[in-house]
Amino acid sequence: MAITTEGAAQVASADGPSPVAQTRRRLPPMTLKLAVGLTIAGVIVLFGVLGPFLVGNPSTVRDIGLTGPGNGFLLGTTQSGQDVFAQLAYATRGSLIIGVVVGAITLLLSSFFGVVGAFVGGSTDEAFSLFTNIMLVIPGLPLVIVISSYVPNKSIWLVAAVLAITSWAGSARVLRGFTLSVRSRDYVLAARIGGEKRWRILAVEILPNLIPLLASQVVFAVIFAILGEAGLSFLGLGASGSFTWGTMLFYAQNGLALRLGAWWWFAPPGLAIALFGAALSLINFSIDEIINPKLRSQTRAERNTWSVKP
Amino acid sequence: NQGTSKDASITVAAGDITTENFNPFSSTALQPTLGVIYEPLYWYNFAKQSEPTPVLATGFSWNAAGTELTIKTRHDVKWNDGQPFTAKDVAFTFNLVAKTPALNPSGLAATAKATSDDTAVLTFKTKSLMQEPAVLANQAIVPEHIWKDIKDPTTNLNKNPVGTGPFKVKSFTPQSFVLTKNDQYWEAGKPTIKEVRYLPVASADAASAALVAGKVDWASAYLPGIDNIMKSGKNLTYVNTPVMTTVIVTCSNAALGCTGPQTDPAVRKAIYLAMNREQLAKLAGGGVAGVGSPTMLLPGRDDNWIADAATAKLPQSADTDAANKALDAAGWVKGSDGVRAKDGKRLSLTVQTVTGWSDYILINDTLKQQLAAVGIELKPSQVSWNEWNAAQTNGKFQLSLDSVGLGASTNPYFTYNNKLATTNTAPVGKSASAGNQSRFSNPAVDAALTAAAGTTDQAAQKAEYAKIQSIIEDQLPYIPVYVNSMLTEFNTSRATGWPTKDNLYVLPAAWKAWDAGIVLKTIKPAS
Amino acid sequence: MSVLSIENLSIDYLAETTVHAVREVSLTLERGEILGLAGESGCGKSTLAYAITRLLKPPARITSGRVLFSSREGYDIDLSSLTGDDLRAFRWDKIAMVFQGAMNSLNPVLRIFEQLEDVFITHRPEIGKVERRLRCGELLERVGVDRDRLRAYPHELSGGMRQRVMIAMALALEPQVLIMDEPTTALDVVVQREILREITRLRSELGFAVVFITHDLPLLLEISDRIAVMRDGVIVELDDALTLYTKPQHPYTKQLLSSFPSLTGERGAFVRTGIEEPV
Amino acid sequence: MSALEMRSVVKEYRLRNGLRTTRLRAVDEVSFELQPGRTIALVGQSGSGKSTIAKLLLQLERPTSGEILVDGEPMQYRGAAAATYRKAVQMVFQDPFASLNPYHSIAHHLARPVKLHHPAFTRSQVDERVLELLRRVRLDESYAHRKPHELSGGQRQRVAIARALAPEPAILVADEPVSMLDVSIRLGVLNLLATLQREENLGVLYITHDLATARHFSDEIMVLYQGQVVEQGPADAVILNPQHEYTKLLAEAAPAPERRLAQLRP
Amino acid sequence: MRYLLRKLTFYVAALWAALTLNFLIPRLMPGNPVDLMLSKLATKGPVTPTTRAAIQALLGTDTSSSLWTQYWRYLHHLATGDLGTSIAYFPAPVSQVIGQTLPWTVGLIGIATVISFAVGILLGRAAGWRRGSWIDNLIPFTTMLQSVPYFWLALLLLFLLGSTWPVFPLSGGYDVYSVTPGWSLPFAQSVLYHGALPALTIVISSIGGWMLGMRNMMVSTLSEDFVVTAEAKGLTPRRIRSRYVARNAILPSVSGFAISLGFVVAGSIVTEAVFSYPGIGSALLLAVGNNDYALMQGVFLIITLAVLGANLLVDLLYGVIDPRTRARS
Ligand SMILES: Nc1ncnc2c1ncn2[C@@H]1O[C@H](COP(=O)(O)OP(=O)(O)OP(=O)(O)O)[C@@H](O)[C@H]1O
Ligand SMILES: Nc1ncnc2c1ncn2[C@@H]1O[C@H](COP(=O)(O)OP(=O)(O)OP(=O)(O)O)[C@@H](O)[C@H]1O
Ligand SMILES: [Mg+2]
Ligand SMILES: [Mg+2]
Ligand code: NI
Repeated sequence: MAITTEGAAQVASADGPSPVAQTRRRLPPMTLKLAVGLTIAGVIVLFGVLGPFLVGNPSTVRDIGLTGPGNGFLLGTTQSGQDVFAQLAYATRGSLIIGVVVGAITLLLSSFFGVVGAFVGGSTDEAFSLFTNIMLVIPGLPLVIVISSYVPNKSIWLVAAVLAITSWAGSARVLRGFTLSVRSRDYVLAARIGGEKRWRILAVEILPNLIPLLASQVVFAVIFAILGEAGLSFLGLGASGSFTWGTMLFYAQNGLALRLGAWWWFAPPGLAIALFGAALSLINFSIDEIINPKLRSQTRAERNTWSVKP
Repeated sequence: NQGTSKDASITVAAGDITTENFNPFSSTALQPTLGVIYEPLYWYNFAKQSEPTPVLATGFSWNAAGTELTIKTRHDVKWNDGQPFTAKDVAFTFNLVAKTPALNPSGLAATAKATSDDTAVLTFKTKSLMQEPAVLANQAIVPEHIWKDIKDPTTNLNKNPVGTGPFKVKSFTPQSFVLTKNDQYWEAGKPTIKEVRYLPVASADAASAALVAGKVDWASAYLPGIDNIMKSGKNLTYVNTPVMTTVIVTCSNAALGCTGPQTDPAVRKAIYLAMNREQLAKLAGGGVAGVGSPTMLLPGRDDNWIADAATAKLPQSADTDAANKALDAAGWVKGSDGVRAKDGKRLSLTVQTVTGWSDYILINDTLKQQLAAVGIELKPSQVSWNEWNAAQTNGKFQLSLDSVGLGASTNPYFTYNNKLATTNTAPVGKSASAGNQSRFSNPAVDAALTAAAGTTDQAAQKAEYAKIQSIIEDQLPYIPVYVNSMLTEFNTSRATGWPTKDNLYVLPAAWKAWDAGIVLKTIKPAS
Repeated sequence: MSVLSIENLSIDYLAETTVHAVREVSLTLERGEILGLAGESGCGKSTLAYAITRLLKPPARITSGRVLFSSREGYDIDLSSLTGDDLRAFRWDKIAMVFQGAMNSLNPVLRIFEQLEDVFITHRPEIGKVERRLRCGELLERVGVDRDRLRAYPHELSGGMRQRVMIAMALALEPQVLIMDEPTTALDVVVQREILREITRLRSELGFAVVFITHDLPLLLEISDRIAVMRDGVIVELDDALTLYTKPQHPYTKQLLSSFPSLTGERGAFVRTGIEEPV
Repeated sequence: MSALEMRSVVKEYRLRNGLRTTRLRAVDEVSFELQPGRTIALVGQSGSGKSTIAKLLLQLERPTSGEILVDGEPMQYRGAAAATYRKAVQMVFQDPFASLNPYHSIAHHLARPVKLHHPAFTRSQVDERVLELLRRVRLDESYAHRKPHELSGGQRQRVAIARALAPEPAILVADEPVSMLDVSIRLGVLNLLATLQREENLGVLYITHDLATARHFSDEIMVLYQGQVVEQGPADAVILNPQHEYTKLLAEAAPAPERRLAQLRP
Repeated sequence: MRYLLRKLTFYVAALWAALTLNFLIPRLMPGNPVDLMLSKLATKGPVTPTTRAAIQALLGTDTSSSLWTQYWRYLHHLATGDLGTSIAYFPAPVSQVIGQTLPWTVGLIGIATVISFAVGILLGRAAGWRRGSWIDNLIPFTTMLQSVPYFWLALLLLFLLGSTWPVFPLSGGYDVYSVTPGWSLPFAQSVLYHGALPALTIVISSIGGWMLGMRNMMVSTLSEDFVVTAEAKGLTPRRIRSRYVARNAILPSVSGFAISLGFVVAGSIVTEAVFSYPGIGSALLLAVGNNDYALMQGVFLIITLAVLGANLLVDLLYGVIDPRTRARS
């Protein structure tokens, strides 16, 4: 949210405090927030990757109906006796795939339209930036709703693609702003004078400085995608035939899980999204602090003291 | 806070309240327009096999050629503006429909004449016995003195509807509208409810919340775990009236362009046999689905139309042996992956349903497991309503879950004609919106339908239907699964006399045209 | 008569490795004098200035010493004892400061007069609105900026003008000490010269003492009464300008003095010889 | 390649002021000639167009009108001629903090131009050359693997100069190469340049607003005022005997401790 | 001139692109309104082959003429302010449907957005001002609230505060039983009461963004030189906070706010679905379900205009609130 190009412009001049720190200068300092974020995200990713191998078929129906946790079902069963835990494992995988795909496409598109456009400059930049701005004002959700109601038999890949297409523009704009500022820095000009090829200047001189910003944009895109997919699914327009946190919630809601007291069906997918989103936000806090080192400095309240050591 | 005199007013859950539209010819008219505000000549109860109930008419007769229908209308009926209702209004209504194609979705083509104040004669160009239900029970009668001045009856919103029904409009806002009792109603002592409020309730969740909170008295929504939900509120009851059969529509006719293994009758038969309907009804039907019939009719209600009592009901458990045998005989051989194949083509079928129709999705999930046992691979797919509908009408599907809708009356002719007649289908790629989406075409069936349409003799009709039944039980263009539940919930604290399991005097769904009027004039304020 | 005396002041930055930015510095500032503080970049000049005005931010930490302010009215204040409202009232009223980058010292979204008036509203609430506005105008004119620039936004002024506005603001309450941290770097020589003239003129008019911080030794030699040379947080030499120029004691001072060419002097051997490079 | 010449070069910038755009003439009809082995100092007020002239020479901007001649031929912006030209001209940027990429080591900054200049060099040859360059600006090899932020301003400045010298240019444009440094470091850097210039017959355009060093380190001085060259001539002549008003003002304003100390002396 | 031209190009191109998309997308969707209405009719009673023509006559849809003709007709109608007739709300004109639903959406989501912005900014200001205080430590939690799926939170709150402890009403825009719409106090109270829970859910789930943004900008601004100067001037902390720090820190948020106002209409869909709120989002969903081209196009048009309008507002507003942009490029 708070990534303004202004703040971002400081990356390049963020001089580390001491040589000791230089080897991990580009890595976020390990704080409590980051540790918690990485741990939660790690656990969820692990669950999404390995979980499906450890659980049974999530679609298997059983004649036991809606039952609470226990009896070999860690999180109980749905109305039709499907194992909620197994569904959660597959859903985690599905949602993560959406997150990753959207993250990747957003990265590609926003780098292309934001970074390349700003770097090449001239009419290319004008055109790219016009296109980006138009994509930015074209309302995303309704577009997604309409597109996804158009496409037959939506797979999660498709939902991810649709979400990505409607969401890259914001980060492209942020990246463009920052690239413009980097592009005219003296060291880029120096590389040009030195006779470097253009692509090499882009790849070697400019991109590394964009990494924290790109990382934070991708993290946002992932959160956005997972939430967006959940919202679409809630409206009945999400991926069909595959498990995601969103479709799980949709079926739980359709089955009146909440009203029937089946919290074990309604709560886990929502909490999973919340936890994962929160973990990514925590990670993003740390990335933010690299992008804008000012955020790292300490409290103002400590200032007005004359602290003489005895 | 339910109105001023609590005991005399009830609230009904409506779907979406869109436009203030009480035009009985409009397909987007508000729920109570048909039946509550406007009335038909006769009323048919779909909940059980019964004689038509006279409403605005007191009798009718056909001429021998079946081209002229004479209708006797009721005396002492007044429009709610005080003008008397006569046979002229009936004649005017049918003439209006006949000369305005846009008002005429059921294709009525009769010209009408009032021969006296209580007699109207409808003349058809051809023998039209089967138009009877459409004329008698599916056309709201409108007052001539109002509608003769309406320039465009198709788009008129008719904001102050003048009808003969038990209620009239009191007030309207897009978020709720209120009907009030018609004091001049023709049936003595009815209605006794003073006001009926319609409230938009968009989802099952909202309906259950409103019911439990006592906000609505009458709702029709499929509520999973309905017994639990009914328990959590006070004075709640419900009835289940399964009347619509859930079927797997198959694109069955290769001659009309269908492709896929389901064009082989043996495959359809195998699916029919391998189904464990008990499990399906329990899991997908939520335990409230009814047992269906291979004739696509309703066991119980339609028993007198089913030729062979032995086959009246669908088998409830799976007969895998028979299914395997049928497939073996047709040359489908099991491959190494457990899926059968023939001529290098795997026995793999895609079944489509609508995203979010959770019961149908469950049918697919369950069926997939059940059919795997006989070597059929089922691939469930979920699509939007639009796509599902487009695929089905245009024949771009293999299997599709749908339900058989209500006909014009309980006479099987309407179901069979709709679903099976060659005239109602179209080649793949063309829209078969008239109803025969399985692209089924069989001269014997067509002949039987024509014969049945040409007589009013029920025994003769039954004989024709028996021919059809034996063909479809063999061909299975539609594979019946079960009879889907139709749940209607009531709150008995403000009104009593709602339909019950034992007294199904109507098909009680709140959205059902015509029946709603019967319910509202029958119920009484709770003491 | 000293107006400010710094005794044994040490300041550390508690960063990943502790930086001893200022070590045991003792200094006195006489009433009405210009004290130049010279030294290479990063030697602790700004840190010292910030400590005097109690503006140090964490991770800076004062580890020893104190700063005494002797008021014109005849009382002494130990700056370390000031807190809260006392500290606020003291600031600007007694010691004002002009910061290095004038372009960043002004709030970009407030008009010049609003920022000048702020000082009066806070420190001299008894002054009425009309009078306040009048004084702001006078202040600007005093530093040679037209009165009608009061309504301008900072970005509408040139760098030199902004610097002058800052000086005007610093003079608003007629403080007894003015600290100027590199007020003229980033300005071109002509503008720089004008501002220096302004400061010397105002000093003799109003009689405040100035701490003038810069790394430009020739500049200091021109305007200061006394000069302190700082290196690595320590004041290595402190003397009046003439003595320091003619008889430098510390080798670092000597090195500094030998390394700037004279504008009008002989070109001599100094030119393009590639003398052994310092540092 | 030997000589570089500017002939009535004009550079205009478009400025947006709200919804209007105005034109700013940053360089106005400037002409001069830079010969190998000579130094021209370019002095003037800030904003007078000094850096713009440098950018024009380095093809970072194109003149609005007028022409730049390379050995008497009009400057090429594309093709082989442009490539050889780019190799021959190098620049030291005004700000040593901005001209090094914080992401790369010092060695990277120096190795790239070397590699581009001698594509055939092996890795060890490149390394050797990098160390030689570092030694030349009197930095030992321990600096090679440091990142820019670990260097002082003077050290960075020297790295920037080393980088500019790496492709063995014929002409060096040094844009206020010493403005950020204090006097002691300043002199060292200038002397280094002077030495290299003598040894390699380098043509130098020395941009500064420090008149004293301009006088002592260049053959010729050009005074720029609002984009125009108002005075041009041998260094001593311009400083000691300024003709134009603005040059006089500059000379007047330059710090001259002697003057005041003369007053202070008892 | 060039700048103005560029801005103009942007607005014209964006408008054109949106309008064209608007036109194309519904037409690319599967099914057409006639088939759809037929299928819906079929569930109510029998339909015959002649029905199709009847419906076509009724809806007046032309799916036969070329896309180009349709496109020009569409643009022409738009230019004359004719948005066509809705199918879902047949025979109401689209403009009437929008007129009837838009005020609810703008009222609810608009007010919620304003509240969320105001509270978020105030909290962010406090958090940035006192880093490490309890308010500041709240940030991770408010940010987490943003990662909770909105509808999940809303359903949960609706269940808890609507059904379990009936503090808030379950659905609708006002109490249909006791008040009639109009400019009366009871109606206003009822509307506020019904809007409270939906608004609360929006505020809860969006406040974190404003708060974090403002807080980070506060922190960045705090280390600006002019803040140090203000402190050296001995100004009171309140004055520094409001006139020096917050006044500068809020600038990026203000443009974000204007943009988010533009997305009010678009963002209403899920809220209205959960709370059965009678706004334009519900209308859009209904339109999608009914292949109601005209209504969808109408709603899109409103959304696009709102967003473009908000952008224009930002362009204009920024010149006012940030004096620097008035002169600088
Ligand atoms: N926040 C900080 N954390 C760690 N070290 C710091 C910090 N701020 C300053 N220093 C160090 O303290 C020393 C003194 O810094 P200071 O800013 O006082 O120097 P200066 O003499 O004003 O330099 P300049 O002429 O460049 O303004 C420097 O070595 C600097 O690196
Ligand atoms: N890219 C640009 N766009 C618009 N104006 C520019 C641009 N570059 C420079 N200018 C303007 O051109 C004029 C000359 O700028 P230039 O950078 O050449 O000055 P300079 O003499 O190098 O100043 P300094 O001594 O401060 O470095 C200035 O008024 C500057 O604002
Ligand atoms: Mg400093
Ligand atoms: Mg310059
Ligand atoms: Ni130590």
